[in-house]
Amino acid sequence: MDKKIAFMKGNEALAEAALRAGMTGYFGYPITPQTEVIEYLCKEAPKYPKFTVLQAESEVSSINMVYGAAAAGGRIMTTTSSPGFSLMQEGISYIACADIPCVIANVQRGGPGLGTIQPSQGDYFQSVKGGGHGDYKLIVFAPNSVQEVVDYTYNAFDLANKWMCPILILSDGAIGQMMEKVILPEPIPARTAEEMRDEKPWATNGKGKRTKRNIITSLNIQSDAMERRNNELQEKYRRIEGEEVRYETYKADDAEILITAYGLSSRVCKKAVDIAREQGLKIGLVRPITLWPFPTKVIDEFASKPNVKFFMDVEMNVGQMIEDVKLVVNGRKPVYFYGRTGGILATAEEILEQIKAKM
Amino acid sequence: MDKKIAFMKGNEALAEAALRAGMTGYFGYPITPQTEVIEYLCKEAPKYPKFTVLQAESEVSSINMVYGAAAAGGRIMTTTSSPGFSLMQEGISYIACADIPCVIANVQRGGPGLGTIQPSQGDYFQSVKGGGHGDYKLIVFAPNSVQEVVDYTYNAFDLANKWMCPILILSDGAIGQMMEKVILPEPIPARTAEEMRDEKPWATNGKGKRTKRNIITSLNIQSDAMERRNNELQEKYRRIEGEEVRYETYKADDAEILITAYGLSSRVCKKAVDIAREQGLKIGLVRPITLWPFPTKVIDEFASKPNVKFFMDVEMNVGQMIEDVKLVVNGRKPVYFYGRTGGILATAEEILEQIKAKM
Amino acid sequence: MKEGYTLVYKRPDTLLKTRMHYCPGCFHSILHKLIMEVVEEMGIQNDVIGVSPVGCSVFAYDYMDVDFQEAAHGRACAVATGIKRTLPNHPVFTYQGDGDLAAIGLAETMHACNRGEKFSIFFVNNAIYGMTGGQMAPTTLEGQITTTSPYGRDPKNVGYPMKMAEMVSQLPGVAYCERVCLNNPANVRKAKKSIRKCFEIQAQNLGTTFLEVVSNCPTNWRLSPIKTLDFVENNMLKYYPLGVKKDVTATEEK
Amino acid sequence: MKEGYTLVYKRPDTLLKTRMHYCPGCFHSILHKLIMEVVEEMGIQNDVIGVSPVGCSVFAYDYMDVDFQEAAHGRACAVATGIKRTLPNHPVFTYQGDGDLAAIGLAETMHACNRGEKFSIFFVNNAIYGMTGGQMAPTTLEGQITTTSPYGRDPKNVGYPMKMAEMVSQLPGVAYCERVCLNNPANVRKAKKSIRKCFEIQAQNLGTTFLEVVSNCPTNWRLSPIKTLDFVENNMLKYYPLGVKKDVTATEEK
Repeated sequence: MDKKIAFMKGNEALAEAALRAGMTGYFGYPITPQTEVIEYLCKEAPKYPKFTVLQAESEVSSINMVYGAAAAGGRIMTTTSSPGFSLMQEGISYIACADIPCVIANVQRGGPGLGTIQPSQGDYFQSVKGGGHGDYKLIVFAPNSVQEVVDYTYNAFDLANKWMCPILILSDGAIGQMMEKVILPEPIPARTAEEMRDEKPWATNGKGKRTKRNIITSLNIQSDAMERRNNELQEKYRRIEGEEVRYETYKADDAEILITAYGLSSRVCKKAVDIAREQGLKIGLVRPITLWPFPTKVIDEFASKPNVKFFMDVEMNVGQMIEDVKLVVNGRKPVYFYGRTGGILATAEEILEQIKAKM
Repeated sequence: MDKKIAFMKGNEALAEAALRAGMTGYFGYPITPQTEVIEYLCKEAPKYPKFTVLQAESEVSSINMVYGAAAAGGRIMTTTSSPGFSLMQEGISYIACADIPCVIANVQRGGPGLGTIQPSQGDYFQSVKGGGHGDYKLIVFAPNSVQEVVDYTYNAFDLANKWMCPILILSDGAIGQMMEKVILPEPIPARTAEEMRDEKPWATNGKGKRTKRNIITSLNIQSDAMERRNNELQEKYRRIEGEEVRYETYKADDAEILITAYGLSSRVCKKAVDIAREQGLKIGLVRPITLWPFPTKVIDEFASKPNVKFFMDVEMNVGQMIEDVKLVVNGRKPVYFYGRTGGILATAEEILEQIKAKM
Repeated sequence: MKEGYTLVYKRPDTLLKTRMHYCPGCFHSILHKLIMEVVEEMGIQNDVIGVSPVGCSVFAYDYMDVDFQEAAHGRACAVATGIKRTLPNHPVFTYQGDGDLAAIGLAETMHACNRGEKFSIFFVNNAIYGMTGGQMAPTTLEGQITTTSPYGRDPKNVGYPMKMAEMVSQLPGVAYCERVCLNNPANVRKAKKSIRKCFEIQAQNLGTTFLEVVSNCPTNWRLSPIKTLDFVENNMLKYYPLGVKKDVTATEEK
Repeated sequence: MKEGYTLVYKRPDTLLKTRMHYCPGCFHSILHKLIMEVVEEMGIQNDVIGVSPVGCSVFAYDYMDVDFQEAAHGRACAVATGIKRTLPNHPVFTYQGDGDLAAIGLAETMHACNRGEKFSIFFVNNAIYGMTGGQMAPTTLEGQITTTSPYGRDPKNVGYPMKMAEMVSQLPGVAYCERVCLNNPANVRKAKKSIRKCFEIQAQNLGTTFLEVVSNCPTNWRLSPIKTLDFVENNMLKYYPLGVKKDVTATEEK
């Protein structure tokens, strides 16, 4: 079992990538359109003697199982979809405050409420601004293909360990359900108990030979301690902003109009760019891959360019990332928005029409 | 029992105002620093034969009891504090999508995680951008005194009915715990069952003489139905933005420097303005009372004024409302930030010092 | 009706003439009809409020012609608590599946029953998650294959199936608790009587009424509708014995 | 130790020499000590992982010198499930109050017990919310006055107190379940034996071990420490009878 080419559904590829990344525990609750993740893991589990998969009684419970398992030193993941992600917000706030590395995937569906099981990007704010209480951040990846789901999931476990921070893979029901060809990365050999202890000297895995016991908590009852905790978190976040930004530009160098889009909608936007270029229109795309940390610098550079006329933000919601785009552009250029909701994905032609109306 | 002057704790005043507003049901779970609300209501309940108060088993449960009770036509409230507010996010998303009027109060404490029981304004994003999944909004009031807690709570029930929308009273542990003199408004007489039915013809209170039964749901499985639902919500939100903005300005007319602050921190900022004025510094304050809809127009007007040099946003968090201020200012003037966390409230002198450093 | 004929069976007026989305052979449609027959016979159509769950019966309101609220997954008992405490004179019922009532909603279910909330809970136990496509439920039988127990439910790893009727009947707040089944005409008739009993005891404000309905799932059990009857008889009813688990009115009569 | 003296009692090394924040007369400190004595005597100090709840014992990690994780309110059993499934060879325990375990955490508690998670649950039942200042708990006695039952708990409105030990002992996943008390030296000694039994059965991987510890709350009961002993004896223990509710090892011995 090593590097391998396969034709897989997004959700199953996500599960396989996590197994190959040496995931030791998965806790989740069924919810459409991401239930294939736990189904795949239950089927594959016997091949991985050091891996444990458990269907929790709810998403509130699964995120807290993740909290416990990851604090104990495991490489741990949960996945869910929008309403379930809402239920996890308290737990995520705890995990972020306690500096616990873990991986969460939200395969978004249309909201608000029970909504629809169709794809959506309605949880950008919840994911990027903090759906839970207090000032915290998750590193948020927005893959736009099954291959990227695999790559970012595979790397997420080590990245989480590096920053002592939960990583969120924010995709949607279309990416979760569609089948694409993927190159699966080489499996990481399972760590021994000893290796796990060495890798995570902070984990609550029994005092062992340590001279001091470990405590995992998010409680800081004294104001000055709590402020210190917040300052430490913010310092860490500044460092992450310096090191972990990822984005893609597409035919953007000479563009006069820049589309901003992420995840599923960025694929249609690429097509819109191609059509525009055929028509001689200088349109390009900036695609944030990390939604937080946000690719501020590259958007700032485009906003400064004299030949750039305006930005068009395209999302599958009523306008969420546009706020972050506007905060960077800061009045230098107009920033327009086009979005569809309920699972409807704008067509390339539709997007182009919107852009032409602003030209 | 009519208009009355009293000296009351913020949380008890909130409870009393809700009773005087004709609240018919309260569902909540104990959490510091807002437990006095349910305690007060349990004590007062026997005086109100048509009022029901119930201690729920959790915040997940209490918000869903609110959903049921408000859908059945009651005037319903719940209150909580930050971690409990996170647990309510799924339920709030359902309530918003189903157009159900109700009142929620979040008496904020310091986060993230279990954090501290000290006051905070760390839940601005969660409250204003939508802590739950999907595109929805709550009308958010940020009172800065016990009197305002009373006034906005008292009016919230009718405002919720007017817009078929949940209203959030966003205060904090200091406002909840402090005692101030308040004028309590006249009690609204309890409605008869008949009046309740007439007032809310959409409620699921039994078909009765209606020709059609009522259904309350947030499920819109078909994409076009879900998009229609989202469009209706957004249209409603545009109308709310047109009609419901509330703010206060303080010594702002001739100000060259404008502080933006809400809730508890706005009180210290007023003092900072007073000190500044004594020193001959033209500093003023813009205080959003509704955090959503945000007072865009007034901030926009100040941002256009040639004599305005910059804005200084002051919050008890690491910088949340500042994004909304910046989105309005849109690059015309610098917007700076000063915040403390963990329950620590910046002093007027501290704030003034920060402003002077930017002058 | 034609002259000379006696009416022995009719579709209740409380059941909308809509084609149901349930799979062929699924018991949901029978239970929908029984509840609506009782509602019609008791004359409570204009008073009653139903609460539907997340699960296969999420669309229950498309079929039952009474006021209805759709609850978040697992929260039907919390929603019904809110309704009933607002409208104490109205009959209220929840209609919930096993994932909804026994997994994510267990706290809401147990606490509503413990408080003795005066509504009726119709709990459809088909030992599997239907709408999400056949995952293991808290009530999935030992050894039963589902998409999340692909090698059969292993109690050593995930515990034994939960006997909800037995569990809630222990709570003092529960006035009536029975387990029924819809696998043959005799049981269907019995179930209907029990539904009526739930509403009657609810009207007397004696406490929570809880009816567990052992059901089937042809699609996710991967059995023909006929064969599900065998599985119900030979497997489900062996582990989930039918009968009244609690009846405070019977005790009072003694 | 001085020559000629025999050691009959010492502070366990597993208990940190920190002044506890508990109110005078509160049983928490006794239970902390007992658990740490057992941990020391069994020699598992370097292996064990504790989980503290939200409630008065949120700071348990300040006193017990073992690895500790603080869980969100009600989620200790979910957190412990995550820990134990990651480290199946390590002893794991939760330490929870009644609001935490029986109100907000009921689903997590019942499901962990149903799955037979191999950790020990130490459940401190003092019939009231301590840290938030004396609100009604699921275990508050009938008629008992709390800040949210100011006229006494009325079972007709909010249900009867929940007997958690009896409830969880019904679940097949539970290997050992007992209710103990700390109101006199004999009971303290018994409780210590039961704590040891929990850890021993946990080590044998037989299922969940659950110890309900009937406790007191001088501050919120508004009674002097001495008078809480009377209340425990005359009120708590009448409703919450002590004793072993389940012991799979006893059954095996028969």
